Amino acid sequence: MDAVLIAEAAVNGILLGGVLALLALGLNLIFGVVDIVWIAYVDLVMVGMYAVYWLVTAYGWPLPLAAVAAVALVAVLGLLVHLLIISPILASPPVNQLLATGGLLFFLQAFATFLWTTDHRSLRLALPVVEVFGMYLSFARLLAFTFAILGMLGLYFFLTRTYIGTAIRAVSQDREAIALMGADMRRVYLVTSAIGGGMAGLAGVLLIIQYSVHPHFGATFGPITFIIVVMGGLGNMFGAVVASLVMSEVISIGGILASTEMAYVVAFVIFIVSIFVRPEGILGRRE
Amino acid sequence: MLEVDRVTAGYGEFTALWDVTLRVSAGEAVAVVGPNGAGKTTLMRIVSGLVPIRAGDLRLDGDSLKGRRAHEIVSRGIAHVPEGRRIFPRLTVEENLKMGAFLPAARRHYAETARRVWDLFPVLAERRRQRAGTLSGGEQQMLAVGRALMSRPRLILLDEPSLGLAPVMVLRLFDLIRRVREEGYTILIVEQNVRQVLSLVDRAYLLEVGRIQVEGRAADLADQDFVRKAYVGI
Amino acid sequence: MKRALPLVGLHVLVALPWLPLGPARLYILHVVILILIWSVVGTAWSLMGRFGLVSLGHGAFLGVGAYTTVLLWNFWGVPPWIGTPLAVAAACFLALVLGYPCFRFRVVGHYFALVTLALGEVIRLLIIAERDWTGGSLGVTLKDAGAGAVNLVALQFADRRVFYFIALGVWLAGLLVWRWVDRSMTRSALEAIGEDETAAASVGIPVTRFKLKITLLSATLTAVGGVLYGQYVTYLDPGTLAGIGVSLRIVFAVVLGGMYTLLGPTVGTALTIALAEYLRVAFGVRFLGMAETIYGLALILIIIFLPAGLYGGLRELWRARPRPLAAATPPVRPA
Amino acid sequence: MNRRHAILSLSLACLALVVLAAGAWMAAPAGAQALKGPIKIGVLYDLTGPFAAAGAYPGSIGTRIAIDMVNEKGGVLGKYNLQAIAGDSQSKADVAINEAERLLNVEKVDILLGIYSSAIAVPLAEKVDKQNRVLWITIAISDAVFKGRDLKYTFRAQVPGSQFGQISTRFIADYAGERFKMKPQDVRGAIIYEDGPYGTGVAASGEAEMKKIGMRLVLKEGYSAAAPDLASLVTKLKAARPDVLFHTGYNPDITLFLRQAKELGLRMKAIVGHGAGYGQYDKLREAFREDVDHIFNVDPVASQLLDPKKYTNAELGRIRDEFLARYKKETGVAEIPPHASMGFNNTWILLTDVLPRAIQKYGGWSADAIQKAALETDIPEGGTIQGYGVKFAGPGHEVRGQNLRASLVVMQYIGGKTHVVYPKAIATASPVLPLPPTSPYAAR
Amino acid sequence: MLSLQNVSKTFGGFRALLRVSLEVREGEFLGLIGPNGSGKTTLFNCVSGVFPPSEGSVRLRGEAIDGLTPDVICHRGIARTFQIPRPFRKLSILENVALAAHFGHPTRESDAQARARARDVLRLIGLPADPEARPGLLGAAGLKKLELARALATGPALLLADEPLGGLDPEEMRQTADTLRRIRDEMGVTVVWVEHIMATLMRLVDRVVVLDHGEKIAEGSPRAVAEDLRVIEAYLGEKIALE
Repeated sequence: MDAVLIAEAAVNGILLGGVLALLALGLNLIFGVVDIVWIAYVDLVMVGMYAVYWLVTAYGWPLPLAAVAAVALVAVLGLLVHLLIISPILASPPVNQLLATGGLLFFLQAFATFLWTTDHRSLRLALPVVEVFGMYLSFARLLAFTFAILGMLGLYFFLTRTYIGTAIRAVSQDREAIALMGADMRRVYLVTSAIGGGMAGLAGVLLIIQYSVHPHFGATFGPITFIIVVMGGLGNMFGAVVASLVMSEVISIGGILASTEMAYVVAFVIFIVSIFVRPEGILGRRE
Repeated sequence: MLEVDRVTAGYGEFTALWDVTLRVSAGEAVAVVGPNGAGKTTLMRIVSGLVPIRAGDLRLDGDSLKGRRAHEIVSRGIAHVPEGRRIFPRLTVEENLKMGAFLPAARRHYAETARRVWDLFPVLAERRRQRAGTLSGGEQQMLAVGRALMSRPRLILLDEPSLGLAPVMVLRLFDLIRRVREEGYTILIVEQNVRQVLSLVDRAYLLEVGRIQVEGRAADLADQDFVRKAYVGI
Repeated sequence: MKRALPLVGLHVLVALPWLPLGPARLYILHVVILILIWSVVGTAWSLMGRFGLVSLGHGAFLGVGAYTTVLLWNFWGVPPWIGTPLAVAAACFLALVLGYPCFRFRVVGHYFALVTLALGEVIRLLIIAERDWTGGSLGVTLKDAGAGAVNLVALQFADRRVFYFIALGVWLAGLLVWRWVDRSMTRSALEAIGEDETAAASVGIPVTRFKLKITLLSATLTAVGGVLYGQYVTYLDPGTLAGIGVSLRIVFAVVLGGMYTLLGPTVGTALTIALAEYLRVAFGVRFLGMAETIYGLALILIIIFLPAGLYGGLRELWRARPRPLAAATPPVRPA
Repeated sequence: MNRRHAILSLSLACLALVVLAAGAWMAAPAGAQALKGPIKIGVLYDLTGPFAAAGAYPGSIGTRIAIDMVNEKGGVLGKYNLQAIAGDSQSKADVAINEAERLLNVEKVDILLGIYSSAIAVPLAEKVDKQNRVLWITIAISDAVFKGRDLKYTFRAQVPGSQFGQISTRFIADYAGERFKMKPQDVRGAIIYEDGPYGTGVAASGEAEMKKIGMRLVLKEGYSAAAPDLASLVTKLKAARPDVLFHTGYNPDITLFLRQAKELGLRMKAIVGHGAGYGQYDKLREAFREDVDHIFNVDPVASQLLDPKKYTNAELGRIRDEFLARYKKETGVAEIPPHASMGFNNTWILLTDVLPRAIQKYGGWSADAIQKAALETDIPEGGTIQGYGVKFAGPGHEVRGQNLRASLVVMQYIGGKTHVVYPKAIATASPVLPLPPTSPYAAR
Repeated sequence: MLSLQNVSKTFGGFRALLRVSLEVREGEFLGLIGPNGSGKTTLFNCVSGVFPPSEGSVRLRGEAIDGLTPDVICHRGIARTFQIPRPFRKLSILENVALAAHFGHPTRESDAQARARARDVLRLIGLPADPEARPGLLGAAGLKKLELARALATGPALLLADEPLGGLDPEEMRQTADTLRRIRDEMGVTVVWVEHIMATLMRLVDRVVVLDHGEKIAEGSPRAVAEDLRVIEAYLGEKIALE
């Protein structure tokens, strides 16, 4: 394989990693703060993708406006998920929590099928091709990467510069102590779920410009997102970003050296082994 | 100011406190001493709303706090420095203090309160940008106290502040608590370190196996043999 | 009376192929066979699930079971009589390779679920990646043995009543295994492990070995279910038999029915399959996806309001109805 | 009731039932059929899911139009009305199997007709045939459906997949000297395919043909039609630097591939598609606009492209025009996809050739009557609206049930229109080859 | 019988035990005391195999047992109770104990035998509750007794009892303490007893070992230990020493 092509795959891997990192951060936030794995998290992304798709193709909205609306919509959805599903089972065994969000996954997939059938739908954007040093970079991915980075920066500033954001970080470190500070846990959870939802919405926007959407879209990025979150370490934003980049490189370069499926196999095996060796994540801390 | 009125409480099937009555007046410093497992920490957690009351009542300035959740109790002016410090290790020192001032009322006075805390604990001011987890045990305990002060409380609950600290550090810590007390805060403190704490407070309660055994002025309790007996057994 | 009810049920099941079901007889038989096969898998899953070992990767055992026998037959003509033990062995090997380190390093709860989820995906992706002989993403068809309606060597039968009885037998065997575990010390031990590993170990229960044992048992039964599916449907595809999708489907059917009761998994499986078929038949394309929408919702509601599952929950309610004298044991106050 | 008693009674009951039933079982007859209509036809296509947009849906419309047209004339032979019962296989084989069970055993259809995807046709054929029922395949092309299986009641007038690879390779080889200024042996060909029976079969035939001609195969790679991303495949192709890409796939994957190929700058002299997703020109054009110009597609000819003078009788021309008019009216599309023609034509053959003979000669539309009638079908070249003739392979033949007279053409999309460019004998235009510089995929 | 040599245990940077050496004699009733966080439970965990010691060796009758898993150590004859009762709540009281009776031995007895022995143990411990009831119905005292019954059912030679009196009222305390004594006297089981209720402990044990900050600071007869200045410092604070 030509070195330029490998470099090209590596760069495209980084670009994909940006969006994966965004997804992982959103899930990590919820996982770390509310301590529940939303199995259906990436299916919220699917909803966001559909939202953009329909607003643009059926209602003729301009893409940026549709994007903002989709982010808001999925944020509200995140809020609802927490209110309706998560909060009644906060005290249930982890198994039940996992399964309730799994039920949500079924519901979202099936309801999307019901509403929109299983057809693959894509925005027909005519985006230019970018050529740098003989490498071809997907403009859609560049765009997505840029916005993913902006989204992450936004999250970073929110979490470090605001009271509620700092409280969200604090919750994942000591959920009882934060209540002693006078923070209402219910509110912290709600805000976290809304932000997690918003991140999923943003990821949806960035993915619909690259891929077509269908009701089972969540299945393509769901598993990889979970393993990135766990590998990066709970509550560790930096870890999530690093794990995303590592995994997307494995997938991207593995894909050209073997096949896409084999690359994913390698990624999953790396994950399984890493859980045995370092259950707290590759960059996690031992608690 | 604070009245704990014949309170019974526990976890699951386990009853940790039986019929405990206790009172703290404004401006007073009161200690609860007693051996391990006596229920001291549970008592503190009841006051701050972390453990529900089964029977009895809890009043602040005459208003019942029964059934209130922790964040509501903080807003009434009670700050709890929990056992084991419980600072947020991956937040900076300053962010920890910010969290202490989470209540909107406290937030408005953040700068002013923070200045008082920096004055009280200069070592924290030096390390304000450091992650709290990297502080030494004593510094972490100071941070925990400072963080509690940030909510501008009227009553501070201190749960085993000397636990796990080196002897020298314990001395310094008690000095600091004394200064906090001199600033006019009302204090309810739980301690194993009996001699130290009795020199600090006005009154004390001896709690043994979930029940108040003795109550009295600190100076009177300090010399009594049964305190030693409660601890060492003979 | 209590004995009689299951007995009557069993008689009905045995007689089913000859009951006057009208013109839809063969179709009903087809659906019942599918229910039986998936119930075996669900029962197998609940062997682990009820003790808190929530696997989201049972698709892996299912897929390995089904593909091993079918590929052995298609490529080398190895009959399923030999293929099945090999498939079970392969599934057990997989369970061992994953289970031992998991249990040794105490990977539990969410992490166990996610590790098994990854395993399910690994198997699904491997099946797709090895497309030259597994048929890739769109699946592989079992080679026809030819030679008439009944082929005992190849376990292929034109008459589906034969399959019906095989499925019924395996299903009953699965229930027996479940009950055997339920009635043995093993259940108490696993229950204890599920609640508190440290405490369980401290009274001498070899935790890792027991978890491994139940995992192997579950994997075996799942693989047998996979073999059965392959032989009956004669067509395998990675989406239906491996990966996260089917793994979740198994879990949800069981949770829907209830994993703590003998018939819970079967009831859940029957409900999900019957509902999907009913909606498809009754409404065709108009309500596409409605079946799963309904049971997605049902799942959420059940987990919130009836954590013991539909069957388990109803049974609890039934049991909790006021009973004469002896039943109510007053809480004993220690002296 | 004690335990032993229970077991005893149970086993006795079982035994009794088995004995009682044995008679009924043995005697269960296929059933003599009274000649009373309607003739029930189960029509099974993927009305939803990825295959729907890749051609199954247009195929189902074609089939429906054929049935409507026959019914409007009073039915088969003017007196046996047709009743179509639709099923949706949702682009999933397991759903297809359940739907087939329902159509055959609940709806009691006499004939199961349709099937778009080879992945569904392969398992289904076996199952339907075992139940001694007729499966009439209209679209699925994979050779694996018939090869070596000796199916008695399964028929397909549609072209077999193996021909796709042959004709596309020969087409390129024939034009290599003239257009590429290369010997066919120097042409670098790459084959990519969806990994189901359809793609695999087409790819295998293409590879065999390339070997025969001596063309250089620089990459042969399968991929999952549901793959989330094909960027790595594009990169591999870039590394292999093919002159010609032979691609077989469905709609979603082709869309993804063409998009990523453009983004990543994959350049070639020609892209040749093989039916399915490439046959859905309107969908591709919707997604890529003029980017899809000059891509080739191998398929049975879309009937509107044929010169009516080539039909053996004039009636066929009128039928074709009627079908085209109805299809356009119903869907409003400008370019009718080949799948619509396949759905129509292959249903039409059953309704107007096989069924009348079965009724007249073999006394009805039982599976056996249809089977016998189908084996006697003998339609010459030009005798169907897609131009090919029909003669089914009989017992003992390796692909028993397959139409041996089906044929394919190579089409090219030029400026929004489809033209037949190969075989040269029936070409309506000369191919644009290599890709002109206006194409984003053109080698520079 | 049990011998610890220079046992240390660190968690991350935290030293929970520091070079603790300790001998438990056959048939002894040993009290292990120390303030909160002095490492008593950590010591039990190291002995019973919950985690291996970071350094040092643990020997039972001369055989090294450090690094073995808890079930194996249990089979070797060491049983323990937990400070906060950890009953199996989904099992009945009898099942809780029968499980221990069944699995506590390397050679497992039959289900029926295990149940019979479980009933014996429950009687000995004096747990009069309905044995078919769930542990949830027991109060704090009942749970503490169940802990003890479960440990005892494994048929240990050495019993590590972690605060069996915590949370009991005085009458219950007296009973439980008596039971402990009887376990030693009548069954010949060696007992190591961690307790905060000093009055009771000091009255009953043969010998006391005191831990503070993970180190052994004193050892000897109850009276001697109670008079020990270092012990008083450890419990009441450092003021005397600093004055």
